[in-house]
Amino acid sequence: MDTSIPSSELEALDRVVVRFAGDSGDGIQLTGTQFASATALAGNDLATFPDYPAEIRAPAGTTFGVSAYQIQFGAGSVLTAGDEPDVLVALNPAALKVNLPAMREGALIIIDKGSFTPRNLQKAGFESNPLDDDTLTKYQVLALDISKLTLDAVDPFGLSKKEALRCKNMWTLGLMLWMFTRPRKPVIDWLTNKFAKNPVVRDANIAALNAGHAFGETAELGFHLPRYRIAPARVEPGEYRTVTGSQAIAWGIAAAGLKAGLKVFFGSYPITPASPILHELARMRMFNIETFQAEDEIAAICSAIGASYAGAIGVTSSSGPGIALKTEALGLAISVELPLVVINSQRGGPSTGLPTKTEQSDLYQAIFGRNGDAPMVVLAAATPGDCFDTAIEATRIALEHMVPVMLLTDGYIANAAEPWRIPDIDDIPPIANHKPAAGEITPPFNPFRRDPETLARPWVTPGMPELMHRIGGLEKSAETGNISYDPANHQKMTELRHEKVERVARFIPPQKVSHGDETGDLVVVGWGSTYGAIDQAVRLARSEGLKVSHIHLRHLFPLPANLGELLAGFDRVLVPELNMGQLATLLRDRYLLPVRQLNKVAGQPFKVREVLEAIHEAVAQDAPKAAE
Amino acid sequence: MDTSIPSSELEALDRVVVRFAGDSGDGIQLTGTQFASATALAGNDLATFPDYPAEIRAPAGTTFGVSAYQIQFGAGSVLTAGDEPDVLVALNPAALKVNLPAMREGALIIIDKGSFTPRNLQKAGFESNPLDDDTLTKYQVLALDISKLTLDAVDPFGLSKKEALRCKNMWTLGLMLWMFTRPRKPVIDWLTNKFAKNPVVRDANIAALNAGHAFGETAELGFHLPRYRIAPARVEPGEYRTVTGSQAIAWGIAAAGLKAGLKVFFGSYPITPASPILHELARMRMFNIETFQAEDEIAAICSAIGASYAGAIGVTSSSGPGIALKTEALGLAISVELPLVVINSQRGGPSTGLPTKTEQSDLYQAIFGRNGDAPMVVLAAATPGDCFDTAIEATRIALEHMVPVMLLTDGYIANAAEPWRIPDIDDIPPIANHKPAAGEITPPFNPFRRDPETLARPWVTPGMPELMHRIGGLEKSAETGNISYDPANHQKMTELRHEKVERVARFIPPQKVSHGDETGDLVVVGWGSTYGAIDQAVRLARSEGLKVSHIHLRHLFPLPANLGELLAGFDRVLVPELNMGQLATLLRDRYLLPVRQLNKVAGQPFKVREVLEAIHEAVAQDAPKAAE
Amino acid sequence: MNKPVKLSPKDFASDQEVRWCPGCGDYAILKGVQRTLAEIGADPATTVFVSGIGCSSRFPYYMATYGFHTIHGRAPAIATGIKLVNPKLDVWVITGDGDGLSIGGNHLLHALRRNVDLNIMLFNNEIYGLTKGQYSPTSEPGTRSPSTPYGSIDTPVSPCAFALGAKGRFIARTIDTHQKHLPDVLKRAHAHAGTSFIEIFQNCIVYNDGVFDDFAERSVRDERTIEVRHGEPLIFGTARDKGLRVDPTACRLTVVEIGKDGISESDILVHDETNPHLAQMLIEMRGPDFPVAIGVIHCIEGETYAEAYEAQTREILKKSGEPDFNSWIRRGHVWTVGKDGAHPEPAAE
Amino acid sequence: MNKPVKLSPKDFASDQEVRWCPGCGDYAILKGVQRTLAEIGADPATTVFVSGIGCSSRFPYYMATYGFHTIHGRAPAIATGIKLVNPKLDVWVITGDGDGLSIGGNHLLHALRRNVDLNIMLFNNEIYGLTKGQYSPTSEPGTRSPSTPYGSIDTPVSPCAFALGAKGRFIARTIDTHQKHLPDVLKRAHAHAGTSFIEIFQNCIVYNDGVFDDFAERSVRDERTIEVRHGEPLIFGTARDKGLRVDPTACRLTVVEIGKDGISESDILVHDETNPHLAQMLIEMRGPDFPVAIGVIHCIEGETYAEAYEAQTREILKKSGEPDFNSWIRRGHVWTVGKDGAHPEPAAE
Ligand SMILES: Cc1ncc(C[n+]2csc(CCOP(=O)(O)OP(=O)(O)O)c2C)c(N)n1
Ligand SMILES: Cc1ncc(C[n+]2csc(CCOP(=O)(O)OP(=O)(O)O)c2C)c(N)n1
Ligand code: SF4
Ligand code: SF4
Ligand SMILES: [Mg+2]
Ligand SMILES: [Mg+2]
Repeated sequence: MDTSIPSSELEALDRVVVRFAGDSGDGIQLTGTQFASATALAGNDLATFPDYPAEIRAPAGTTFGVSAYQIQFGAGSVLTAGDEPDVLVALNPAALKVNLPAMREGALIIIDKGSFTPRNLQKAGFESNPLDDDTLTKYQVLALDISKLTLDAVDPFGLSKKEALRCKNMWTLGLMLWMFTRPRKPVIDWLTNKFAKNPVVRDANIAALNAGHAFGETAELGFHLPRYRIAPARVEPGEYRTVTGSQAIAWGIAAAGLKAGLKVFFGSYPITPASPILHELARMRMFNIETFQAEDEIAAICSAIGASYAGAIGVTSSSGPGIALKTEALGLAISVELPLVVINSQRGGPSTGLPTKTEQSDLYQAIFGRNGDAPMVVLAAATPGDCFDTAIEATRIALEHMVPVMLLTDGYIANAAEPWRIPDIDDIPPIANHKPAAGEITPPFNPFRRDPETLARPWVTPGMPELMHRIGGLEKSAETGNISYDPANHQKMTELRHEKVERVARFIPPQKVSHGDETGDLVVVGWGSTYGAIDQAVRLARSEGLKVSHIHLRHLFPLPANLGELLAGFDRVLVPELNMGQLATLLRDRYLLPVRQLNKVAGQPFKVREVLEAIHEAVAQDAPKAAE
Repeated sequence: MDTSIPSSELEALDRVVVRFAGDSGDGIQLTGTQFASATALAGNDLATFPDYPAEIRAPAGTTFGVSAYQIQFGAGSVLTAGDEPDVLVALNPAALKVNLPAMREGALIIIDKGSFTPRNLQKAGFESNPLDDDTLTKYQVLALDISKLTLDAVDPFGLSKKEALRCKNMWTLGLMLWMFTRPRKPVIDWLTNKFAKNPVVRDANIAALNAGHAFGETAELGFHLPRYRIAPARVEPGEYRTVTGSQAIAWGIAAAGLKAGLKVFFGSYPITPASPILHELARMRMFNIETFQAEDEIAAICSAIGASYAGAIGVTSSSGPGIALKTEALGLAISVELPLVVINSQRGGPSTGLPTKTEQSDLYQAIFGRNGDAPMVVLAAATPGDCFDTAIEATRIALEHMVPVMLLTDGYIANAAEPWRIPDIDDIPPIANHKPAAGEITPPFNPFRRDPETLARPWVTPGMPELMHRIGGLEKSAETGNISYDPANHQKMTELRHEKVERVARFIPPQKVSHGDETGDLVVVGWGSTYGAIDQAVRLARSEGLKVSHIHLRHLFPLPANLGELLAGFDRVLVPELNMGQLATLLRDRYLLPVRQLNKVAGQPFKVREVLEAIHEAVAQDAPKAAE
Repeated sequence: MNKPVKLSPKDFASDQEVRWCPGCGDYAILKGVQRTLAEIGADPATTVFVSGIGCSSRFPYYMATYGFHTIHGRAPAIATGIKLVNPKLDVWVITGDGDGLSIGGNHLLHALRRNVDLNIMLFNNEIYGLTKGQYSPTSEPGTRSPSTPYGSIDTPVSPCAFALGAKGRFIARTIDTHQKHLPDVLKRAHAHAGTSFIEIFQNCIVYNDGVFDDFAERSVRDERTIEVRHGEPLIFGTARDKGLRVDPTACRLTVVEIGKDGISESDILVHDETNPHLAQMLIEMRGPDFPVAIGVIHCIEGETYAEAYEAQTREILKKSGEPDFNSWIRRGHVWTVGKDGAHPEPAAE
Repeated sequence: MNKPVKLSPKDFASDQEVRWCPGCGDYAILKGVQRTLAEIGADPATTVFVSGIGCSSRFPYYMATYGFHTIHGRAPAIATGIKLVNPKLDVWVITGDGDGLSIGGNHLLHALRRNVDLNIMLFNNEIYGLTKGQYSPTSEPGTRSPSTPYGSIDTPVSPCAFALGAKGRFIARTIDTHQKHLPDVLKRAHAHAGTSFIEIFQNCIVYNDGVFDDFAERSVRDERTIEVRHGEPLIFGTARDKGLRVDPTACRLTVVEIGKDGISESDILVHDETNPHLAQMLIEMRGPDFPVAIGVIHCIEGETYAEAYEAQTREILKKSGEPDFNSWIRRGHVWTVGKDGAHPEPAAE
């Protein structure tokens, strides 16, 4: 174990990966979030990866109770939370145990040695104290008694020992802010606000924060602490904030409602990791948003269908198991051709699976998972910020094409934060819909008379005089809207429902190459939250001189009209996915291309390295004959 | 209109298609079923197609209230109910109206002119009486006042007019039995049995039947009635009966239970066209079968999962919308790796769709329709009789591989009847399972320790001493079965679940060519109830000299190991389906073959002609390069 | 078409041919509903019928109002979405004993407890009509049906008892063919703000003919049912000579004869539709010893879900003032990057 | 391991570390259940715990019996399958207010009315614990939670009232930390043949701390609850000086003071657990005017589903004799085709 930390006054770094880890009771997520905020304010680009246990409060000291928050930040563009941390903060033995395997050799590990009691060591499954044996020889270790330092710092406030130790995270945060030259003020503001009603706790936390910072500054040890400076990133001018995918989805839906001039009705049932969207929208009632916590996911989607039928924008949201329950009702929405937005924040499956972990394994379900021929539009968001735009896009398609739209995100982007250039609502174009103006349609009225371009049917809602009609899930006559068992009509309506969805492709922008040239040896095709990892891997590969490009799909069904052509410009196609190969199926079915898969189903995002290795392997192979 | 029916004493025919049609109140389905029974007893091969309205008893005389029953029978092998009827029996104007478009020129139409009242004509939408105008010029018409003839025949029994007219169908049946030289006795036996408690009605019906027969025999008209003889089919020796797909499924499940030596627990919720399976199994309690009508489809599958967990064969059954509701629970069954048989009697979709019509549009849902990576075994039955074998096969796979299995049938085979060589239960091989013998496993017990060949886990059920353990839908450690959030473990378990299903391919017979050579210009690949139409079309095509073969898949997931090789032996692949191209997706994904689709989504089975035309078109095209 | 001042029942009939079996009790209900709507002066354009799946659920097709024939069991959930988005609509839910109490029981429970202002009519024929006669959750034990060829063995659920247990605030019962009673009950239901639950005994002539004949059949109806009315004594019988009382120690209802044992009309319990305990006792009554209670058994006022929601929204808007989306998404830490793309150095600490 | 003659509560603890929040009421329930099983001499090999999803539903992992942690809301349906297939098993269902009464309400209803012999323990903490504190169908109106930041507006469902409306035949209540009361109630539930429904007031220390303190907290418990016992007068209060009576004209319960206005113990209503009307009144009681009823509120005997099923099966088997599959599939018209593949000509008619 190397404790002689090299001294370095403001060592300049290009990018750093820091991982905070501790017991779920240690307030790690708060620490991480605040560090991220301060980092954003320091002008760095960043990406985060919160990773916490499924238990609300797992028993203290256990490995399964470890909560972690990883952040990568830097002077250049940062798109993932980083493969391997440069710095680990471990607030107890279990946190060290769980996170050590992820560390690169030579990384800096900051440890609260005060928590390394025999009982905690045993709970973490250490046979001997890693501070005393050779467990940590490959790393730089800074073992401080953070517990004691915190207790000393907050001593004046007369807290109980338990309460006092709760400030440990702020002490640690103070030290980290010093180490990476981040401002303390936003954290102090936040504490002041959060504990407004409890001034003692507020002051104790601020004192701990300041003490941690002062510790760095005064370096009470026999050695110098390292200190780093990471230059601000150069980004587009504008106002910025950090945003998580859940926030951005909620705001996107709200913005779409405003731009459509319609009420948003959000029917949902809580489920991890989808609930934060409900929580955010529930607070936004003043924006003509009604949230409804239904009795289950079926009632949630049904209430949203009812809302759409009545003329609002019906939205429902869940994750895998809940989306599964919505399957039957989705068929109804498709059959009666009402606008509807269905958000799936994917998580590890099958079944209850890994509720707090990320995965992309619901693409099959989104595209194919219904009885009958029941095509629907499917979109996916790529980053937390992209959630805002994709939510608006989903709503736009739903309203302009009178179709249900599935919007896929996942546990990773739902929780991860990134700096986001805050849009101006006035810059967002308005969204049209198919409600007839008064008198525009006169009886006899066929609810399935279609717009010739989009094939959308008119959106006649109860309350409109003289246009009373009946709809339902039985097959309807294309001519009258009445029930029809006629074989030819069923054929026609089935084809119309397909065609209507296919036509959406005419109204979406052509697919672009996200990075790289329009032709080359290899194209890496991704979708959803793997954006960052693929982008960085492709950039690295290109910097090695490889002819690799990156295409990232927002529109998964229908696929962009020009995608086939684009793919034809490359010798090989690599599809990395956090599933067993679901987009791969789509591409093979549609383009008969021999795509190569990179599949990871571990509840974790891709590491850049994993994608890069797959690129190397793919390029090393003989190029397949054009049409093999 | 040509009323001069050519006389012909026992004209010999090779095969005939007869369609009975009338009001839903006319007893058409009974008439058809009895005619089919008598036909089967006469030694012909046959296939039937019952086609009735969704309403229980639609208002009399309306077109949507028309019920029809089509039967094809012949001296050779008969696999479909026939494209176009040679004979139509129309018991009211609406029946004529609805069915006339399906008739070929020159067909014989037998009409109850007694029902052609102005009111009925109007309800059917005839502007003038088709018996008087030129509507029927292209057909041979035999217009009898069947109503009056029936009333006369049953006059002695003192029935009300309404009751008396209910015997119309038996009069008609009597005439048809005479016309096609079928025995009357089975019908008389059946009537005797059915109306045992109501001798007046019994006798009236028998009198009507006899009167219809006598009418043919004595030919009270100024012209001779046609009479046909269809030689018996030459078939494998054995005992025969007619069977519908629903019966055969029920019996197959029951047989599998007996051969496995296990209780069958059948949890179901009524839905068209799946309910008859429940009805048949409910009667079979003495065979250690427990049926449970649950409160909904979710409870139905959950009760079956509970039953499997407790050591019985859990089976559940529904059609599209109900299967959709089972999606989430299916994920649980996949996750906890319990045996389960899920039967989907497909019907027209999406949503409520066309409940009484047939379709094959739930294949996507069966294979892809779940959250998470959740592969499951999918089988499909090809004919009513094949339902028996496929049900046994589904149960065998479920038990021997400890997996849920989806078995697809559809409204067509569920209701259609065909002669079936009755098996001997003693000839069916026993079915093994993974329950440990007492003492075979000793603690510590890992519920996910797998059989090295099948990867099946042991089936330890509550009540077994000392092997207590906990399972659930959260991810489990491959080593201990306890909850595990470990990334590498999730990867491993996901791969194991895939591999386990893929390995089923090692235990199923290699795919055979159903008809034709192993190589050629074109292979027509089908699945499910389209078997008959494809078989006959391929035979016709081959008789024209075309190099066409037919492959019919029972195993849809995993696909048979040798299928790719087989397909490679043909220049082109044609996939006819009663959907928009779902098997086509599977084949393209798996084999990157440019398959040609023939899709019909009209709630009706394929006509042989439709498949034949598609074969002609496919063969007329340039053969694609091997790998285009 | 100009809206006529007063519509007749016929004006509420759609152009679709009615497709129930001849003799089905649903026809009588349809007639009663059309009459009720005419009598209350309903506007077809603001009236919506929402149903699930079943014979009963075909109902909306026959009404010249807005109509949504949805999926099995889910009508209350869909109707909830409709009503919450547009509280001005008159929303009627049509369901059956299978649709509402088998697959749809949970949605019924939650609509009732939330007190969404819906009028829910449950056509109870104690059978699954549309799927050809399987027993339903309201079928009597011993019911032989295609799915219970040896007789059913489960205790039926009582729709009104269930509704009461679900905190239903308006619970009523009527009979399909009782054309004097049915519209009156529907009018009360319509007038009630909040979820109104009406169980209608409906005869399925094909699969369960005459199952309610012991009390609903015209000739025995007066003797075997009791029409309860708030504030009136609970008297019944063709001769109006029988009444109900509570035995306080046994905490149960008893039937007494007026004029016998010195009992007079004034000794008879007066119906109090606001008392849930009395409601429970009335709901449970069944022959041969007790009459079957019909009419408005339970009715208490209370804020509806939409009312509470709107009141809350007004408060929120009062506090929030004119909401500004741009500021909403700028709450918390926001920083500005200048034209040159450069970021101000963090304040030296 | 040889089965010990008598197991201790610890023998019912599995080797898995318990993962609830420190201070969660679930710990007390776990302890109470382990004690109960030891005391009734349960066999871990024939005992099964089935649960849905929620904090409460993690319960099975901590029991050294068979356990199935299923999916959200569906435990009663899965448990039904288990029990019907193997009636010898002791099947316990663990559910929460969200699991059992939100998504799972329908299955609870049907398990109850069918009278499947399950012991259903509903841990009511009036909140969604596992998903981090959203309000639940049992939350008091006005509950502020992440999904109701302005306060909830719906009327909560009362678990026991719901169970009663669902024809539940065994309905009881107890309190997580009431370690004398809880095992007694569980023993009664276990002894009861048929569905036993037990609502347990459970404190969620993180998201709904102290929500039952007004009656369940140790210091007020005796005063603010009434432990009902069949055949005993309904007396409560630390001084046992208060009791319940029925007002026959109002058909409601009233609280009276013993020793005041000439009221003595003998005037107090005696608890009759077989009376559903009394049960309803007891269930509805809530402070400040009434004590909260705990204990076995309602219990009536009746054939269980499995018993009825088995009795019916015995009858069927008696009639059918040794069943023969080959004959079963040969009922109706059967014909034989000879070796030569030829078929006998139909009898000339
Ligand atoms: C999801 C689903 N499950 C099952 C069905 C089949 N189904 C249609 S109606 C019905 C029951 C109808 O019974 P009820 O509600 O009593 O109505 P009734 O026909 O008696 O009026 C069933 C089981 C369906 N359409 N959808
Ligand atoms: C189908 C489905 N929907 C939603 C969820 C998310 N979820 C898990 S537990 C829960 C509610 C738990 O509340 P409760 O039953 O009261 O249990 P508690 O945690 O309070 O003990 C929810 C909504 C899920 N796992 N599955
Ligand atoms: S089956 Fe019964 S409920 Fe349905 S329409 Fe016919 S009579 Fe009415
Ligand atoms: S969240 Fe509440 S119910 Fe869940 S474990 Fe924690 S204290 Fe218990
Ligand atoms: Mg019904
Ligand atoms: Mg709870």
